[in-house]
This record gives sequence, structure tokens and C-alpha cells, in this order.
Amino acid sequence: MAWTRDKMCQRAALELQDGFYVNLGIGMPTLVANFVPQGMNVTLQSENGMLGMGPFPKRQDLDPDLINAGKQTISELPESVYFDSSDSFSMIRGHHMDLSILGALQVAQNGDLANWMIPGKMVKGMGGAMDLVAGVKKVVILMEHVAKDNSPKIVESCTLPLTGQGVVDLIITDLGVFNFVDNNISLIELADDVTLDDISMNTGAKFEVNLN
Amino acid sequence: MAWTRDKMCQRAALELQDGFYVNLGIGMPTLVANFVPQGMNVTLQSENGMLGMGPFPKRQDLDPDLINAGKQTISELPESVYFDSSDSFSMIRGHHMDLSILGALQVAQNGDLANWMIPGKMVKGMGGAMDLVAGVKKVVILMEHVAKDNSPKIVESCTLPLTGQGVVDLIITDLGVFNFVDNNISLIELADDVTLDDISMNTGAKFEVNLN
Amino acid sequence: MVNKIYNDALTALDGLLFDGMTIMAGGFGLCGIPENYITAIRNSGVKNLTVISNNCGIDDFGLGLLLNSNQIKKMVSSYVGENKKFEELYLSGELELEFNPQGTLAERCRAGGAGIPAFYTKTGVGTMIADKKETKIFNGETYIMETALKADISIVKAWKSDNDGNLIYRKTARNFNPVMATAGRITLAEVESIVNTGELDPDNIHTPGVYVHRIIQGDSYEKRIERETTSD
Amino acid sequence: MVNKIYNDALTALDGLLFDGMTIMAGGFGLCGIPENYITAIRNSGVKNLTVISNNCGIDDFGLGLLLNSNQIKKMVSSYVGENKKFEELYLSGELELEFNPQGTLAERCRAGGAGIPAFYTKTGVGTMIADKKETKIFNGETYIMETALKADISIVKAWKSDNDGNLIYRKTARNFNPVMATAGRITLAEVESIVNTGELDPDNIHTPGVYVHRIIQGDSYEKRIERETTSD
Repeated sequence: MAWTRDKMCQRAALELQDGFYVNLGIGMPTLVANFVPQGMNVTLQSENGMLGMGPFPKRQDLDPDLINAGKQTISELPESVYFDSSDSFSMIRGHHMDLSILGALQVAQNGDLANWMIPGKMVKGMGGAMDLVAGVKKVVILMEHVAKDNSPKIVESCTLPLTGQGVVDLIITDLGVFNFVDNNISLIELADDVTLDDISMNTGAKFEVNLN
Repeated sequence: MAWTRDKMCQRAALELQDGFYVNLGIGMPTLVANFVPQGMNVTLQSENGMLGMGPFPKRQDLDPDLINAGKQTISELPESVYFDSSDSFSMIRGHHMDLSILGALQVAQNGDLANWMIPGKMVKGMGGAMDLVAGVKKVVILMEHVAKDNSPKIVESCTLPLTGQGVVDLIITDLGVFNFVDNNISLIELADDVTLDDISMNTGAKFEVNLN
Repeated sequence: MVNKIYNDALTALDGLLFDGMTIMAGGFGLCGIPENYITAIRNSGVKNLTVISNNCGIDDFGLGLLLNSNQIKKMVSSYVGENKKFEELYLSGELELEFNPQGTLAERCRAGGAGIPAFYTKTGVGTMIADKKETKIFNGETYIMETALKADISIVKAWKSDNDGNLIYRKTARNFNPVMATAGRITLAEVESIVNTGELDPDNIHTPGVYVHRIIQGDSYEKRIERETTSD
Repeated sequence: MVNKIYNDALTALDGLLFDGMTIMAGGFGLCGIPENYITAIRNSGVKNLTVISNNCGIDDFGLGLLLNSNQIKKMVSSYVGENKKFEELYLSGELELEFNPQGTLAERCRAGGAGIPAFYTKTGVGTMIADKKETKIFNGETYIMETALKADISIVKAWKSDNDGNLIYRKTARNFNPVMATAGRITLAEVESIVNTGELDPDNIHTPGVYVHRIIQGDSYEKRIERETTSD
């Protein structure tokens, strides 16, 4: 029951459209790149200064001057373009990127997002996450439905410090899919063999149900 | 008596220093480029997007993609660099240019400058003049001491619309040189065979005299 | 794959023009202007345009063509001194004019493209440019607030494009084109040649393709020189 | 002619370092960092530094070296998660930390270089980043005001320089270097090779020489890879 990580990524890939410029966050969102349909052209941005990010390189092609926003070595494609950090975030802040897929710690029923900080634990920093959620046209959260301690991650209101207010457009978890219309959350899909009860038991938010 | 245009430009060239980045306005200021001392390296900026502006080209080298801020064809030098208008004015506004030499309609005794508009006549626009006087480290005005109708151009306060408030650092005219310290004007040099009386008769401002 | 390449200017503009719209046009004087789009807009007959461009061409070329056909309602520019028709229309009240200092104009376009609704600058403090604008003091000095500019479409001229719309410009023909390319809801580029994606150096793209929605290769460029000046 | 080329990092830094100063350092992670200047600053022993840099290196490389030697009083960064020494100093109160969203950090540096004292952005609205910051409403939406950043010196890493200090960067090693190059009162560049003026393409200079005051050719570049990831 429920979706595997691959199935979650496949579902996330349905949000892609031909010609989209997309930023994928660190972790599971990165894997969505493996599920771009044949014949569809999606250009990946890396916010440290690249459009047209290619896959991880062969060992003999490792280049210390060519990394992604997660500091991993990557490769170049024919369509690759490099630019500086200011130009990169102008692209993001100025609403030129079509889609960002990110992980989350908590999403509230009004679309608030917390994904950068757990007080009391060491603070690593928000990196580009606040800019992405404030500026990208559509923000999709791809995450496990519950935390490691089984506490719900979709909540009435975020208890963790926010990354952005009312910024989430869609949540994809292993249990289903929620969307936001005017900052109101609705359950719109159930994962394989998942029931509405499964969702309710594992969700801290009040949500409408609009399954097709 | 008084300085010729060449002498005025020579005097203006004394404001240049080795390694300076300089913007020269349209008209007489442009001619100062001909008086850069041998061995001194001065980089000229053209605010439409070039550093390292060369002289007017030979006819066979005319290039419609290579013009200065006065829309004249120019030439390239080994040190030339091109950039866009936003980068060009970041350079200007951000205090990276050492010197701007401009013409003027009026300069007031507090350093106010009017050089872009005569109400009632057709308005052409300020172009980059307001940005230059607001952003360049040192603003030198190079102009005839009086207008064509012999009215003074150095005045108590500008009657024409301002280009900038208290922005002038030095005035060089055919009759002499004035500087500004804390927005207070002083006569510091007399042109050849010019007397203090000549200056006084042709100047509308109250000025101190600090001739060396 | 999404095709950004169109056959000609009129085809590329299809569905984008409407009376009362705002158009940003790159170029400085007659240098680096989108000649083909200007002609197509003239031929389209679209009216009441607000045009954001540093200059307004000359009487018989560049944006001057749209003045002659009375298609422009308002210009946002820094310098329009090359154009007699402009003077005539302005003095008769048929044309509105908003002057911006050149650097402020460039920065307002950049801000529009970069999601910055407003910024502060010293340029124009104490002049008529500051009229009705908010001011704020930083470190004891007064600055004025300038707001972002955006356009329904931006028309820009580049030297080369690849199939993805990555653009490079040549010499001072770059000028306002890159910032305006970022500030159009739809940006149309015209270029002297289109090359295959991968042929341009990825370290040296001036306008990344994300900003460019439609591209044409102009079939002829007049590239008129406004002030031929030689040292001969 | 003014000579911008210095023999080594320590010579280039001569007369510029003082306790309590602010230093901007380009680079993203360990990519495109000014290795030689960082080592020289470590060796100089200058103290109580405020360092503006997107990251703070790792424990034994990059700006992490200045943490180990307790030379940094405050970091202005967007992400410091790679560094255990950082955590230790921060939790013990020996190190101040000011987090900036990455795009806000980049824009604040650009503003510092461009004479823009402040600008508005949507990034961080409603988060702790907005605490104590002024807000303003444009078109019905709330934005926060962010101010410019400047530094006593900026240290940047480029791929190549010419004798005039015109710089080009390579691939994603560009990152914060160009904006930080504009925001230093004095900017020091280190490069992998220095070529004669005229050898770089004038259409493709990333940082014009006007921003660059001192240049060294680094004598060795470790260019460490932080997260080697392959598809093998």
C-alpha cells in the first residue's frame, strides 16, 4: 500500500510540461529528473548559476567548477547556460521559473511551508528555499506523509519556522495528493490502496476532499 | 585674453590621473580625450555600455553596432569591454567611475547643476546626466563662462530645472577655475590675462577667492 | 519540444497585440533596435501604445515609424532629442511623455524582470524627477524610490540566438536589450542568425533562453547609423 | 600605467587588513572560492572579521580555515550546514550569524555595488527573516525592504584576468564572485591565468576591470570537490 519513492516521483513528473523551466530541491525532488517523459523538454535550473543541468558525470568527467546547488558534481548539456547568483535569483524572484519541487518538514492547511529549520537543532540555513517559494510560479512539495516519528507533516498550522507564507500549490506524499486553491487545502488523489481513513489518521490539517 | 577651447580642455585634462575611469559628456568634454598626457592610462566609459572607448574610426571601419552615448560611431581598443545599460549605470551609480566632465547651462554657488532642459523650448531629455552627477566620484563642469547672450552661467541659484543638487566639484571656464568645498564655491585659478574684475563682472554667484 | 522559432515578425506577434498595451523596445538611438518587430507593429495598426524605450528613433526609422502613424500614446524614455515629429505631437498634446534618467530607466526594467517592485536611488534627488516620489534617508542621505517597469511584450534585437532562445549581443548594440528581455510578460527576440543549441559558449550567453518566448531571424537589417563620425 | 598585478596574495593584501573589518568572499560551497586569499588572511592573523559569503567552507578548507583560527566574529551567509566547527562556535556564543536567503544575499551585494541603498522583495515575507524589517505594500502584496551590503575588501576567484583586471569565470564557479567584485571598496581577484589585455573577447567579460583593484595568479589551486557524485 501507498506509493514507493519511484511512484511519488512519477506522480510529481506529471506536473512537468514541455518547455518548462524547473528547479528541483535536494533529496527526493532531484530524482524527479529521472521521470521526465520521452520527448518532453524540461530545462533544469540550479540556483548556484546554471540552466540546463545535466546528469551526474562519469568519473573521468568530474569538474570542480561544475556543481549543483547541493554541491554535487554534475554535467553539462548542449543547452547549458551559466550565470551569476544575482542573475540566477532574478530569474527565480522574477517569476520566470515555471515549477519548483521541494521537500518539507511541515505544510499547513493554508499553504504555509516550513522546510529549513528545527529550533534547538543546529541551524544550517535556508539557502535558496525562501527565494524559490516566493518567486517560482508553482511550488510542489514532495515528501513522506508523516515524519520519522509518525507525526503528521501536513498540519493545521506550522510549529516550525516558516520558509514562506501561503506558498504551496500542491503536496505529493506517499499517501496521496493535495492541492491549494486560494490557500485552502483539498485532497485530490489517493495513492494505491490508500483509503480516506489512512489519510485522515495521518494528517493534522482540516482538508476538503475533491477526489476525481 | 581668456582660454581657448584647447586651453580649457588642457586644464580639464589636469584633473585626470593614471588609472582613472572617466566619462566625458557630449560636446567640449569629449575633446578632453585628446589631451590625455603621454604614458597616462585613462579608460573612457560610454554609458550606453562600453569601457575603453577608442577614437572615431576610419571610414572603412564604421560599425553600426559600435557607437558612443552621443550616437556617434567610435572604435574599439584592446582594453574595450561591452556590457548592458543596467550594468553600465551600476558602475556609475555605485561610485566606481572616478571622474565625469560635463557641460552646463547653469551652476549655482552651492554646486547645483542645470544642464538638461530649458522650459518653453523643446525638451530633449536628461539621458544619463542625472545618473552621472549623482554617482560619479568627481564631477567637473567644462563650459564657457557666460551664455551666448552674455548672461552669467555661474549663478546665485539655478533658474533652470536641476540635473542634480550640490553635485558639482569643479568648474572650468574660459575665464578661470572654481572649486566647491562643502558646497561653497571658490575661485581658485584665473585664465591667461583674466583679472578678478573680469570674473566678477561675468559671474552671478557670490564666491570666495582662493588663488594660489 | 516547444518551438520558439517563428517565420517572421508578424507571425511571431500573432495574438499578442492589443490597443492600449505596453511595449518595451530595446536599443539605444538606432543601435540594436528590433527593426523587424517595429515595422510589423506599424503594419498591424495597433493603437494607443505605451512604449518604454530609451529613445524614440528618428523621424523615418526605428520607433519614429510608430510616431508617424500616431500609434503611440505615451513614451517612457530618457532622451528623445533626435525626433522632430516627437516635438510636434508632444507640443500639440497628442503624445504623453515620461522622462526617466537613463540609469533609472535601465534599473526599473531590471527590477521588473527580477521581481523587485521598487528600489532607492540618489539619481534625480532634488530635481523634477523626484516630484511626487517617496524619499527615504539612508546613512544621512536622501534617496528617491523608483518602481519596477514591466511590459505586455518586450521586443529585443540580438546578434545570435540558438533554438532555445539563448541570446548573444554584439558590441554596444547590447544596451537596453538584455534588461528589457527580462521584463516582458512575453519577450520576442529578433536576431541576425539562429544557430543550433550547443553552438554558443555556455559561459557567454547574455540572455538565457528562459526569458525568450519567440524568436525570428530578421530577413534584412538596415542597421542605420545615426551620426556617422570618422577620424578621416 | 597603474599596475594591478601583484606577486602573491600576501603582497596584494598589504595595507588592506585590519581587525574588525568586513570581507566579502566569493564562491559557492568550495566551488570558485579565493583559496589563496583565504590562506593569506589566515596567515595574517587579522581578527574579529565579519565575513559575507554564501557558505563558510568545510572544517579544513575554504573559509573553514578562518573559523578554526577563531578569526571570524560574524558570518553573513545563506547556508553553513557543511561545517561542524561552525556549530561548535555558534552554540558557544563565540560566533555571530546572520542568515540571508540566498537570492536576497546576492541582491544585497549587487545593490551595494550598484549604488542602490535598499530594495523590496517578497522573499522571506512572513518568516523570521522579516523580523524588524520594514515592509511596504505594492499592488496589494506585502514586500520587505532589504538593504545593500558593502565590504572593506572583496576577495573573488575568476578563471582568467587580463592586465586591466577584466575577469572571466568558468561554469558554476562564477556564482557570487561577480556581484561581490562590485561591492568591495577594494576588490582583490585571484585567477588561474593572467593574459595580455586584448586577448579576452570584449563581448564576454563577466567583471569589467573597473571593479578590480588588485590581481594575483594563484600558484596552485586545490579546487576541492565537496560532494563527488558520479553516474558510474
